[in-house]
Amino acid sequence: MKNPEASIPATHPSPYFVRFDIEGLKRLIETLKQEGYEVLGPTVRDGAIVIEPIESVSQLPCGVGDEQSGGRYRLTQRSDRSRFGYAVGPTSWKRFLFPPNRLLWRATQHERGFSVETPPVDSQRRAFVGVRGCDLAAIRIQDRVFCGGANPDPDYVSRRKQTFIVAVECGSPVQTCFCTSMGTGPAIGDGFDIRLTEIPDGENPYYLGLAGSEYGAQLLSQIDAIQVNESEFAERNAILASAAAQITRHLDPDHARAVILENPEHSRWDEVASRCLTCGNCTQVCPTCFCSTVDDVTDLTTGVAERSRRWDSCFTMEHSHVHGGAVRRSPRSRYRQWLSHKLGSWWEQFGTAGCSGCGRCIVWCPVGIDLTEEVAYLATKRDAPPEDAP
Amino acid sequence: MKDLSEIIASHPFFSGLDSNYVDLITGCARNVKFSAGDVIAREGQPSTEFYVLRHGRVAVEINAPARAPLVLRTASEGEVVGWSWIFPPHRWQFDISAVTLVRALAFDGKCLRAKCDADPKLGYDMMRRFAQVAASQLQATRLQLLDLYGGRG
Amino acid sequence: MGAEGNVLVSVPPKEHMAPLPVRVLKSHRELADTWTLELDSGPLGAKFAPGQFNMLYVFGVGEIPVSISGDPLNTSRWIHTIRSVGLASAALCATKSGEMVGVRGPYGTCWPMEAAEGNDLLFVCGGLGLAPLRPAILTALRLRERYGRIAVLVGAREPTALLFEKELHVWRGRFDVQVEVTVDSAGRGWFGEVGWVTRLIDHVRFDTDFTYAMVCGPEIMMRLAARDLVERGVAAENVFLSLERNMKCAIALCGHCQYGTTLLCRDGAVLPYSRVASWLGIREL
Amino acid sequence: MAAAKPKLAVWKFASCDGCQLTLLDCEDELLSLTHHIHIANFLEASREVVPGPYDLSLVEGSITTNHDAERIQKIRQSSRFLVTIGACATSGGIQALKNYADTDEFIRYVYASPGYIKTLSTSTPISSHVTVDYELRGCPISKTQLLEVINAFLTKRRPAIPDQSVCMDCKAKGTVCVMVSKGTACLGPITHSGCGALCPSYDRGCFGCYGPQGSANTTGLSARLKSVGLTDDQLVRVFRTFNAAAPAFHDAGLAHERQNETN
Amino acid sequence: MSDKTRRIDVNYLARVEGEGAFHLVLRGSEVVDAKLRIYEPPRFFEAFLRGRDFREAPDITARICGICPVAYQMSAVHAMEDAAGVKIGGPLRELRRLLYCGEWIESHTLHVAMLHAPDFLGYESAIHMAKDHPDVVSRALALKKVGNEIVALVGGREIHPINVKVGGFYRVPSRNELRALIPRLEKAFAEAITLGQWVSTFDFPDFSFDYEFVSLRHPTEYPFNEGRIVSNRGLDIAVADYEKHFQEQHVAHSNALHSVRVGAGPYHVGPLARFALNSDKLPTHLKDFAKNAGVWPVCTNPFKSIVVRAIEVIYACDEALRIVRSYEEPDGPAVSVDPVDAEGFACTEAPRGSLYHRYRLDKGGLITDARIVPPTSQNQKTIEDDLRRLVPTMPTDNDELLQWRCEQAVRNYDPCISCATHFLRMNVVRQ
Repeated sequence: MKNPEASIPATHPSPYFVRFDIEGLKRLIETLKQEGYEVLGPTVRDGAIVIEPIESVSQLPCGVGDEQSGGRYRLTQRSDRSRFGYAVGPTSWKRFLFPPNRLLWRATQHERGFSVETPPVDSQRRAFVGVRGCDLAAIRIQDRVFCGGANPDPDYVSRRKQTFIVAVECGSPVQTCFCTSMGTGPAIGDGFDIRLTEIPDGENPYYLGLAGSEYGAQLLSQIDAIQVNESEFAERNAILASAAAQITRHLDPDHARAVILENPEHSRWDEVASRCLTCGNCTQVCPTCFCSTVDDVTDLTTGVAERSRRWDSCFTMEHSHVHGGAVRRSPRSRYRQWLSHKLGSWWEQFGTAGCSGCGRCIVWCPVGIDLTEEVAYLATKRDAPPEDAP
Repeated sequence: MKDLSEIIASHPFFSGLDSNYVDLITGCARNVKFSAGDVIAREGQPSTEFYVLRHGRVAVEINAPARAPLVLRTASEGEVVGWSWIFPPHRWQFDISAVTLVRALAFDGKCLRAKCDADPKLGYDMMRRFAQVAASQLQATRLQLLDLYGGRG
Repeated sequence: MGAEGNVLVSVPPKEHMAPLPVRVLKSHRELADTWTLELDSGPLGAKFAPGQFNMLYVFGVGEIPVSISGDPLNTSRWIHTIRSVGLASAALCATKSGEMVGVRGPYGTCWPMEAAEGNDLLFVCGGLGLAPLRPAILTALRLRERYGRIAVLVGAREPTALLFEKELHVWRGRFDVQVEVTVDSAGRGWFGEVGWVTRLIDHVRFDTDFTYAMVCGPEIMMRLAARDLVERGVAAENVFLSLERNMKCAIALCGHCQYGTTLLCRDGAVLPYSRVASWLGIREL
Repeated sequence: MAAAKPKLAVWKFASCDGCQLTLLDCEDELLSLTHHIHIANFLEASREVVPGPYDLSLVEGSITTNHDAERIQKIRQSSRFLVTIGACATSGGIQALKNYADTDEFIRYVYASPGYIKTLSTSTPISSHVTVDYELRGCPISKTQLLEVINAFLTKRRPAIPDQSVCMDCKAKGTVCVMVSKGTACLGPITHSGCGALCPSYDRGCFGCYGPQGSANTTGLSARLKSVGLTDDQLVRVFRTFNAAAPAFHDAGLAHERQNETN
Repeated sequence: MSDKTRRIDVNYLARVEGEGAFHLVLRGSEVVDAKLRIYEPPRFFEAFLRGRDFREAPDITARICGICPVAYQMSAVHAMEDAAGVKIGGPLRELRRLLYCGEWIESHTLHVAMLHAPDFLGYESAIHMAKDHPDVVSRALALKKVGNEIVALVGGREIHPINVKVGGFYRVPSRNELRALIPRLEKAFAEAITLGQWVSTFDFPDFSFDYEFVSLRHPTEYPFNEGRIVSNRGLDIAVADYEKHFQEQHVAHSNALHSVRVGAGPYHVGPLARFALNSDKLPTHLKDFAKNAGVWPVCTNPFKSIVVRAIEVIYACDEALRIVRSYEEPDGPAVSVDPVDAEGFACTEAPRGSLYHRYRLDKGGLITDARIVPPTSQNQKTIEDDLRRLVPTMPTDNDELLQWRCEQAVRNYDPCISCATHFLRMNVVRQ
C-alpha cells in the first residue's frame, strides 16, 4: 500500500490548487456544517490535542505545538499561529469509522423461539478535518480489513462512505514519527477530498488547498481563494522536505516483515515482555488495530438478549481464549503476536503492512516501548546459536 | 509351508537382519498359536519368551482388584510383544492375552541371550530393535496419558 | 458523496453477524457428553463444503463455532455434533427439538475433496475430530470410484467415547474402505486396538506418492500425526489439518482467530500441513 | 410462578456495606428485578429471611474471625452459585493491611479493652475458604456489572465482564492518558477494568480499586513510577490499598518493602 | 408471667447498615438489660492510617462506610486542611456542600422509604411494601437516584467517590454539567415534599424523651462541614475541643462502652439533634412544613425522626438547587496543601450525625495518630436507653409486637454498624 506519490510531491501546481487564509478555512468548515456534516477536528483538551466535534475554526488549536517521545506527550507553545502545527495526538480517526462500542443485534424471545433485529447502520455525514498522511494511510489499511473481504462490515462501509476527508500535510513531525519509512507522509498524494498544506507565516497562516474529489473541488470553489503560485508551491515543498528531514526514526517494512517472522523464539521477546505491561494501550491508540470482541448480554426483566461489539486487544488474555484457557498466556507471546501481526502477517492477510508509521504506540505506551527499536534489535542481534551461549 | 527362517527374515521386526543372524536365531524360535481369550503370559511369571506376531491381536493388560482387567495397549501382526526376557529378573510386567486367534513366533529368551552374549554384534542389533519398540511404546503411552480428546466443539 | 471512490465496496453489505433463528428438528445424544443437533436449514438450504463450520447461537447464552458434521447432499438440515464443554456448548447440547437456535455460516475452508481425486485417502480422526471429517468421508464414499484406497483411522479415549460407532460399523462392512479404530484405554470387552492413533497408520496401505491425508483432532494429535505421515513419505502439502483458535466474528473482521499469518475463519480452519508445520512447533502462537 | 423465581441471597462479612448497597442503588432496576428474582435473604433491605438453598449468593466482605470462617462454609453449602462482590470479598479488602502488621498492636491502638476483641491476624478473601463461582471486582463494585453478573448467572452464561486493564476503558472513552500527558502516577495499566476508567477522566491517576488485571506486570510499572519520582516507600503504599492482599499487589508491596529496607 | 425473666433476642438486625443484634432481658415489664450488640468484625482503620500520606485519608476513610463515604471524605479533608491551616471558600466550598446534599438525599431517602417506612406500615421490607405501594417506592427510588447523581457528578461515583481531594477536587464540574441537574433537582424537590407529607401521616407511638442533642451549628447555614459543636444543654465548643468534652464510659448494666458527654451522660446526634439546634436556619417554607408536620421547632419523639429526615431531604434538594443555580467555576479544582507537622480536627454532619476526625501529621505529611468517632457509636448508649424506656410503654404479652417495635426504635437512629464497629470500645458478642 505504499503510495509513491506520498513521498514525491508533484512538480507543478495543479489547476485545482488554491490558496486561502484562515477565513477560507472558517468558510470551509461552515459549509461542511451547512451540508449536514458533523465536523471532527483537532482541539485541545486535557493537555492534549484530541479529535472532537468542532463547531468552528476557533476551536482548532492555535499556536500549539507538541513534544512526543516514548511514553511522553506534552503540548508546547509555538511562535506562530498555526492551527495544524503539531503531530498526531492520542485520538485516531478509527473511533469514528469503527467505534469502540456498537450494538450488533438484539434478539427478542417469544413463545416458540426468538427473532433477531439489527440496528440501522450509522448514516451521519462526517467531515474529518486535519487527517495526516499517516492517518490517511491508516484509514486505507482499515478499508481493506473492513471492506476488502467477502463479508464487509456494514457499519464501517456506511460510515466510510459518509466521510469527507480534509487531509492536512504534516509540517511538524515529532521524534516518534516514522511515516517516511512506511511511505505514508509527510506529503499526501491521494485518498482525500481536500488536501491542505498549512504555511505558518507568523501571525497569519495560510493554506494551500487541493481538491481530490469532485465534491472537494466544489467546496473549494465556494471559498474565497486564489490559484497557488510557484513560490507558494515551492514553500509547500520546502515545508514537506524539512518535515521529512526532521524524521529520524526508521523502520524498513520489508526487512521488518522478514525479521519478525523468522525470529519467533528470539530472546528479545522475553526482554520486551519484562517491560510490557500488557495494558493494550498500543493497540487502542493504533489507527489500524481492528481487533474486536463481542459481549452477549441478557436482561432477565425484559427477555431481550443483545450482542454488542467492542474494541479488543491481543494483549488481553481473553483474546486467545479457547476451551481450556488462553493460548497466549505469557506477555512475551502477546507482544510477539501484536508486532508480528502489525508488521508481518498483516501482509498475508490484507496485502499491506498494518502500520502507517504514526508512532502513537510508542508515545502512548506507558513505559515507552518502541516498535522500531524492537525490530532493529531483532534484526541485528539474533540469538546466538545455543552452543555459543554462556 | 514356509521355512521358519524365511518367516523370520520376512517379518517386519527383523527387517534388514543379516541372513547369518537369521539362521542363528531361528534355532531359538518356534511357531505358536493361541485362541482368542488364551492367556499368553501372566504378570510376575518368569518371562522365558517373547512373541513376534504373525497374525491376530494380543492385549497387554493389567489386573486391578474389583474391576475388569484394563487393556494398556494392543499389538497386532508385525509387532513384537515382551522384552522382559532381556533384563533380569526376567518376569512379565503385565498380562498378555490373545484377543483373536493369534499365530506368532515364540523366541526362547535364554537361548537368544546366550547367542547375543556370544556375538555382541548380534546382541547390539537385538538391543537396538527392542529399544526402538520400547521407545515408541513409551511415547505412545505418554500421549495416551494426556487424555487429549476433550474439548473440540 | 465524499470519498466514496476510496471505498472498496459499492453494495451496502448486510449485517453478517446476526444469526438466523432456526428450529431444532432433532436432538440426539451421541455420547455421554456429546449431542448431534439437526437444524432446519430453512429456504436457503444447508449448502456447505465438507470441513466448513457454522456459528451457532443459543438465546442469551452465547455463540460458538461448530463444524458441520452432516452429509453435504442433505441440504434440508444443518447437522452439528457438539460436545458439552463450556456454557454455550452445554446450552446447545441441552436444546430440545422444537426449540430455536441461531445459525450463521457456513464459513471457512474445506477438505480438498477435488484435489484429492485420483489419490489414496487417509482420514485420521481423534475424538470429536471425526465430526468435521464425516462430511468428507461421506463424500469420498459416495464418489468412491474417484479415489484410490480409503482408510479411516479413528482414535478415541475409550470405547464408550467412540463417536458415530454404528456408522463406523457400516463403513467397515464395506469392502472398499478400511476402518481402523484404537482407544487410549479399554477394558476386557473391547476387542479392538488399544494405543495411540498414529500407530494405525502402520496398519493401512497407501501409496505415499499419491495420498491425501485429512487429519482432525486435538492440536497435539494433528501435529504428531502430520509429522508421522510426512516421515512416511506423504507430501506435506497433501496433509490437511483443521485448526482451532478463539473465534468471535467468523468473517475475518475481529482478529481473534489469528494463527501464524492466517485468519483461521477465513484462511482455515482446514489448512495444509505445509503451511502450518513451522508454526505448530511455536509455543503460544 | 412465584415459586419458580430464583432465590437470591446477600451476605456480609468484614466490609463497608458499599457493595451490597450497590444493589439498592439500582434504582431503575430494583423493582423490576424483584419480579423475576426472589430476594430471599438480604438483611440490609428486608427482615424477611427465607431459608436456603439459594440459587445465587452474593457475598460481600472478607474473613477476619473464626466465626466468619465457619459461617462462610454454611453459606457455600446452601448456595448453588456463590459470587463474591467487591475488593474485600475477592482480595481481603483494605482491612487486609493488618496482614502486614502486628494485629495485637492494632487492637491495642484502636480498642480500649483489647481482651474483648477476637479476631484473626489476617483478612482473607472468600476464595481462600470456599469455592467461588465468580469474583466481581471493585471497591466498590459497579452497578452495571452487578446486574450483569446476576443476569448472567441466572441465565447460565458467562458474565460479559472483561479481564483487561483500565487503559482499555480509558482509550475507549477517549480520555487522555494522565501518565503520558502529565506524568501522573497511574495504576491503570495493571489494574482490572470495570470502573469505566473513572479516575483518569477526573484528572487523577488510577489507584487500583479493582485490583490487579489478569497479567499485571507490577515490576514493569514500578520502574516507570520510579521514573516519575515515586520512592519505594511510596510504592509500598501504592500497592497496599484496597486490594493489598491480591497476589500481584501483595508481591509488589513486599518487593518494595524489601527494597525500601535495603535503601 | 409477671416475674418471669424473658429474653427478646434479635440476632440479625435487619434494614440497618452492618451487622448488629440487640438483646433485651425483661422481668415483667422491667428491663433488666438492654444491649445493642455489634458482631461486625473490627477493621482497624485508625491503626493502619498511621504511616499513610495525609492525602490518602479521604479515599481510605471512605471505605469505613459505603453508605456515607462522603461524610468520611468531608471530615478527612477538613481535618487535613485544618492541620495545614488552609481554609477552602468560594465555589469549592459550595461544591462540597453540594456533594453532601447528594449524600443526604441518597442516604436519608434510602432510610426513610426503604428501611424505616416499612416499620410504620407493617412490611418486612420496601420490596414487600412495593406490592401495595408501588408508586411510593418507585418515586422514592427516583428521588434517591437524584442524590446519587449529584454524588456521581461531583464525586465521580456514588459509592466511594474518587474526586474528593485535600484542598478541593481533582476536577470540578463545568457550569453546564451542574445546570443539567436543575430539572431533575426541581422534580426531586417536589418528590421530597410528597415523601415528607406521606411520612407525616404515619401513626407514631407516643414516646418522647428530653435528650441532650448535640450537633454542629454554623452562624448562617444549616450545618454540613463547619461550625461549633453545640448542645441544647449549653455546650458550645470548638471542634478541636471535642475530646475534652466527649469520652467513652463504662456503664454497669452493659458490657459495652459508650460515648458520653463528660459530666452529662448519653446524648443524641443525628437529624433530630441537627434540627433541634439549627431549625432557625431553615428556609421559611421548611419551617412551615415542619409546623404542619408537627415537629416544629424541636422534636423529641425519636419515631418522628423519619419526618425530620424527610425534611432534611427537602432541605438538601433546596440547597442543592441554590448551589447549582449560582455556581461559578472556580479558578482551579483545588488549592495546594503542603504537608505540615501539625494536628488537625474536623467534625461534619453525616446523615446519621456528627462525624469527628482528628489526625496528627509529621512534617512529611504522614499520619502518626488518627482518631475517628462516627455518629452511631455516639448514639449507641441513647439507643439502648430508648429500648429501656420504650418497653414499659408496650403491652408485655405480645413479644412479636414488642420485638417489632424495639427494632423500629433502633432503626429510628438509622444506625450504621459498619461505621460504628471500627471504633466502638465495646465487647463484641458472638452468637
